[in-house]
Amino acid sequence: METFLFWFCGAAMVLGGLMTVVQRSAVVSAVWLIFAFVAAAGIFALLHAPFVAILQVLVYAGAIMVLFLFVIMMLQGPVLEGERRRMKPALWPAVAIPPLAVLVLVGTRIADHGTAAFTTPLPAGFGSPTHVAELLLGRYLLAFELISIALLVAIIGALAIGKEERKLPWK
Amino acid sequence: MEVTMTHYLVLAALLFLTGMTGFIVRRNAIVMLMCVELMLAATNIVFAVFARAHADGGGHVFILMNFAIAAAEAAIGLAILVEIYRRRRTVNVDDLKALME
Amino acid sequence: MSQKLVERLQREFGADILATATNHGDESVTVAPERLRDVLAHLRGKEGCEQLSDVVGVDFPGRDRRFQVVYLLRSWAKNHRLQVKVDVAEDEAVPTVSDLYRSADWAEREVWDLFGVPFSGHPDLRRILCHHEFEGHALRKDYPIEQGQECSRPEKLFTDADVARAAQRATAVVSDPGGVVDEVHPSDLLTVNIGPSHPATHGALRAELLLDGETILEARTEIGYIHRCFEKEAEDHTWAQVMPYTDRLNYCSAMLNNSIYAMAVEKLLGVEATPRAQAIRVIVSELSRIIDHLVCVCANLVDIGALTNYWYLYNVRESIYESLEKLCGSRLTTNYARIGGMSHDLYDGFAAEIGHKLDQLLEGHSDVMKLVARNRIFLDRTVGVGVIGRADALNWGYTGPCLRATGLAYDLRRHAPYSGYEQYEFDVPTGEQGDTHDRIMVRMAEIIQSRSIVLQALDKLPDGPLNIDDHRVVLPPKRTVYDTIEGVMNQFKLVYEGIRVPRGEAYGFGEGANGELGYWCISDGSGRPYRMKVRPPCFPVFSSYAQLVQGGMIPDAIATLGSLNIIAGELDR
Amino acid sequence: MEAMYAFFMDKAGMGQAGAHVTVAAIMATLMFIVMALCALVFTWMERKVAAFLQSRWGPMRTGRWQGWAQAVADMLKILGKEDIIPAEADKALFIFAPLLVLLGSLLAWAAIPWAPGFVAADLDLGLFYIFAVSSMVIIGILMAGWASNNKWALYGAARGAAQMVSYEIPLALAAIPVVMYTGSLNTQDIVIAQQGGIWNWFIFRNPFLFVSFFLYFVASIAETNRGPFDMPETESELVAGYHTEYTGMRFAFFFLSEYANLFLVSMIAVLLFLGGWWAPIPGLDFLPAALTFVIKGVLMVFLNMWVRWTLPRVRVDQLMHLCWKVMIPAALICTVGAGLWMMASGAAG
Repeated sequence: METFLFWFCGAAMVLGGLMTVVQRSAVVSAVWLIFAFVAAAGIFALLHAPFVAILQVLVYAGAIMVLFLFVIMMLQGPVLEGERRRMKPALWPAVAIPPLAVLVLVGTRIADHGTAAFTTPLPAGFGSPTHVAELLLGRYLLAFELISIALLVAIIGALAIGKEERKLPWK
Repeated sequence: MEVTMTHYLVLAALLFLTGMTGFIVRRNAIVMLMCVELMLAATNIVFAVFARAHADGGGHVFILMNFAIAAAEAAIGLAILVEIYRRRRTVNVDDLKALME
Repeated sequence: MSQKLVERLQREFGADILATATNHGDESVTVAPERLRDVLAHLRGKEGCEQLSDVVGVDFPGRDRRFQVVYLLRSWAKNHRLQVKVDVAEDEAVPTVSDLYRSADWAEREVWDLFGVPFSGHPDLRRILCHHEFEGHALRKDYPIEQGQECSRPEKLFTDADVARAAQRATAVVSDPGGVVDEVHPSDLLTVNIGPSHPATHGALRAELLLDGETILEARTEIGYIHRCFEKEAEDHTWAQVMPYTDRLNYCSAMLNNSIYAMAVEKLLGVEATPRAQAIRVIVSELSRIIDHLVCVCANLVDIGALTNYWYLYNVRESIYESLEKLCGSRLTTNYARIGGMSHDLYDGFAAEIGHKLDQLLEGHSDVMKLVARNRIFLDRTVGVGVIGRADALNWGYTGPCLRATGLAYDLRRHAPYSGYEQYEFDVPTGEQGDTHDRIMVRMAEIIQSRSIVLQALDKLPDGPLNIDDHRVVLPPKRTVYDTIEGVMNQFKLVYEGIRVPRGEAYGFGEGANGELGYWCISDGSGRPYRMKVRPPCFPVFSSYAQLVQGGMIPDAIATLGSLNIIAGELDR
Repeated sequence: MEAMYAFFMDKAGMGQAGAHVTVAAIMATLMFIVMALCALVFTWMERKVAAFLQSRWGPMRTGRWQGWAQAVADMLKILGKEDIIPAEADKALFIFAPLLVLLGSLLAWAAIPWAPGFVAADLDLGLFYIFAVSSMVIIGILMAGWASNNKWALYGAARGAAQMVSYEIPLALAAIPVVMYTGSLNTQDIVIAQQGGIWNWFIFRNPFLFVSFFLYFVASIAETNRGPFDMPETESELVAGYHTEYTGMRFAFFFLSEYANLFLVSMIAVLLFLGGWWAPIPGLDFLPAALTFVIKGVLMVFLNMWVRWTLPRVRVDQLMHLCWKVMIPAALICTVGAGLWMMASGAAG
C-alpha cells in the first residue's frame, strides 16, 4: 500500500512540477502547481507527518496559491500572453546539463551504495499537532519566534509596498 | 520494491531540479516565484524525510518555518511584482532588464 | 401670475420677445434663436425658473421657419411655468442651453434625433432614441410612418480613446503633485455593460461602466432599446385611439397615463370631466400610484438582496390588480379613461373590495418597514448612496418622489391641483438628503398617503353623470346607436374621423407615479393629433444616472438604479 | 467501520490494503449519494422555507405531497440541458473547475462523525482536515471565473476568493476555543467531550464560546456564499457571478456543492457547539445517534435559510470591513477569553 501511494503521489508531484514549468499560461502553471502541492501533502502523510501534510494543503493550496491566482488575474493582459520569446537553443544544454549531472551522480551513488532504509522506530504520536506543538513551544521556541518575526516583517513589508491604495476622489 | 529513504530523497531532488530549471528558463516573474515555491516544497520533503529517519520532530518544526518563509516570500514577492507591474506594465524579467539598462 | 412674468420679460427684452400667447392657461413667449440663451439665463437667474421640464420639437413643413422648439420652464419656488418658443428654419441651429439646464442635454438630443434640429454648442449631440445607424429624422412630417430601417450594430459607449482619457485623469488624481507618478494604465480599467439585458435593469436600458476594480470611474448610458415612436404613432391615430397606447408607456401605472392623457385632450377641447369621472380618475390613479411605488420599492429591495419583502408587497399589488382587472378587463393595459369621462362606471362593491385590500396593504407595508427600516445592512446599503442635492435635482429636471427625496415638497397635486385633488387631505412626504434610502422611504410614505386619498375619494364619490354631455366628444350610449340613425351617425363619425379637436395646443400634465407626466398636444382641427409629445418623468431622471453612480461601486449603481424607478416603456416611448 | 474492515479482511479474504481501498470506495460512494440526496432535499427545503417566510406555497404539484418531487424534476431538467462551453473559454480549466469545487466539498464530508464510530475518515486531525480541503473550493471558484472568460464571472470569482479566504480566518478562530476545551482535533473526540445534556454542549460552556458560536455561524454563511453574503453570485449585480457561463451538468455541480457545503458547515456547527449526536437531555436519547445529528444539522440549515431570506445583501467592501475589523478581533478576544475562563475555572489541564 505504502509503495503504491509513494509511486502515485511521487509521480503526480513530479508531473505537477514539470507541467508548472512547461505550461506557457501562468494560470495553468499555477493550477498544476496546486496539483503538485496536494501530491506533496500525500508524500508528507507517507512520511508520518500528518500535521505538516494538512498544513501543506491549507497554507499552500488554500492561501498562497489563491494569492498567486489572484495576482495573475489582476495583472491579466501581459501575463495572459504567456512567454513570448523562447530561450535560445544554444543555451538549452547549459540549463539541462547541471540537473542531469546531478541526477547521474545520484544514480551512480545509489548504484554503488544501494538504498538506505528508514531504521529508527517512530514513537507514538510522531508528527501529530501535539508533538509538533510541544517541540515548537519548547526546544524550538527560537524558531517559533523567528516564524512570528518573519510573518510580522512580511505583513509590514507587504503593507508598505502595497499601501498606496488608489483612492479615487471623483466625487 | 520497498520504498526507502533514498526514494524520497531522489524524489525531492527531482522536484528541486524541476523548480530550479523552471526558475532559470521562465521569463515570467510570477511563474519564477512559483518555481521558488516548488524548490521550497522540495526542501520541505527533505526535512520530513530526515525527521522520519531520526524520529525527531525538529524537522517538522523547520518545515513550519519554511511554510512561514514561503508565505512571506509569496506575499512580499507578489506585492513587489504588482508594484513593478504598475510602473513598468510588465512582469517579464527580460523586459524589466531592458528597462533598467 | 405668469401673465406678470411675461410682462416683465417684455420690459426686460423689449422687441426681442417676438410674440406672446396664452394657450389654455399656459403662457408662452416666442424669441429669436440668438436671444434664447439670454432669455433663459434671465428666467433662470432672475425669475426663479429652476427647472426645464422638457424641450419639445414641432415640425410645420409649410412655414418659413419650419421647426418650432418649445422650452417648458417651471419654477418651484414661485410655482409658475412658462413656455419659451423658438422658430428655426431647416438646418438652422439653435444655441444649446445644456449648460444652463442639465436636463436640456438629453432633451435637445431628442429633438435633434427626431427632428434634425441641430443645437450649436451641445457637448454630445448624438441620437438618443433612435439607433445610431438610423437615417433621417422620424418625427418630421415628411418621414413616412411605414418606413422601417434595419439597424443592427451596437454602439460602443467607451472608445479606447475614452478609456485612455479616463486613465489619464485617474493618474492625475492618484499621483502626488510633483511627486511620484502612479500611472493608471488603460488596461487597469475595465468596462462592463449593465444591460440591456441584466437582471437589475428591469427593462431594456443600458449603462456601460468604466471600472477600476469595483469603483466606477465613469458611466455612460444608452436608451432607446424599446423605442417604438409612440409620438409618430399618435399622429396616425385618432385622439381616442391613442388612449391604449398610453397604457404601454408606463405599464406599472397605466391608469395614471390614461387619466392624464384624457385630461390633456380635455384641456385642448376646453371641457372638464364630470365630478364623478374626476373622482374615479383620482381613485384609479392613486391605486396606480400605489402599485407603481410597490413595484419600484420591491424591485429595488430585490436588487439589494432583500427578496422576501417582494412578496409581502407584491401579494397586495396582485390583489389590487385583480380588482382593476374586474374593473376594466385587464391588469396592465387598462385603457379605462376616455376623453370626456371614463369607459364605464365602477362596479358594485368596488369600494368595499378596495377598502379591504388597502387594509392588507397596510399590513404588508408595516411588515416591510419592520424588516428594513432599522435594518443595519439595508441602511448601510442605501444611506448616502446615489445622493443628489436639491439644486442639482431641479437642474436635472427631477420631479416626483425622486425630487421630494431631496427635501423639496413639490407635488403637482398640491401645486397645480387637477381632477379635484384640492378636496382631499394628504401630506407630501419628503426625504432629507436625496439618497437611495430617502427615495425608497418617500415612496413608502406616499403609498400611505395615496391609500388615504383613495379612501377619501371613495367616501365622497359624487353621484351624477359619468361622461360629459357632448356628443362631439363622447360616444353615444349603445341604446341610441342601436335605435336611432343619429346615434349611428354619431358613433360612426366619432370612431372613423375621431374627435374633432379644435386647432390649438395645450400642455396637460399631472403628478405621475414617478413625477411630472405631461402630454403636449397640438391639434390642426382634424380628428388626429398633429403633434403629441410625452414628458415622461423618468427621462430626465435617468439622464442624471451616469453622474449619480460615478465614484460609487457596482452594488451602489444597482441600488441607485432601482430607486430611480426607470420604466423603459416611457423612457424610450 | 471496524466491522466492515473485519468483513473484507477475513470473510472476503482481502489483504489489509484491499480492505482499506474497498471500504474507502464504499464510503466515498455512500458519501456522494448522501450528498446528492442532501442537495435534492435541501433545494426542496429551501423553496419551502422561502415560501413559508414569504407567505406563499412554494412547489405544490410535482409529486402531489407538498411538491416533494420538484427538486428531482429540476435535477433531471438540469441534467438534460445542453452543455455549453463558451468558444473563448479556457476549456480544460472550465471543465475541471466544477469538479474541483465538488471534490472540495466531498473530501470534507469524509470527516463528519455521523454516529459514534461511524465516520468515513477517522482522522486525528479531522477538523483541521475539513478546513484544509474545503479551501479547494476557493480555487475551483477562481478557476471557474477565470476560465469562463467573462467579466461578470471574473468579478464573481475575485469577490468569492477574497471573501472566502478572509472568512476562513474567523471560521477557524471560532473553532479554536472548542479545540482548546477538547484538547483534540478529532471530530469524534469533540463530540464525545459534549456528552450529557444541553448544558454540556460547548455553546453553553462559557460566554466566550457562546459568542464564538455566532461568529462561526456568520462566517459559515460567508464561506458557503449564501445571502446576505452571496458576493460571488449576487444575481442582481453580477448576473450569476462565477457560474454565469455554466449550464447543465457543470452548473449542477456548483449547485450540488453549494448545498453540500451548506450542510457541511451546519454539521460542523453542530459537532463543534451543539453537542453532535447527543440528545439535548440525557433521557431523550432513544433516537439513533445519526438521526439526532442530522436533525440538528437540518435545524441549522433552516436557520441559515431563515437568515438568507430575511436580510438584504451587504456590499462587497462592507463585507470585508465586517470580517477584518469586527469578526477577526472578536474571534481573537473569544479565543483568549475562553482560555482565561478555562484557567480560572480549572478546566485547563
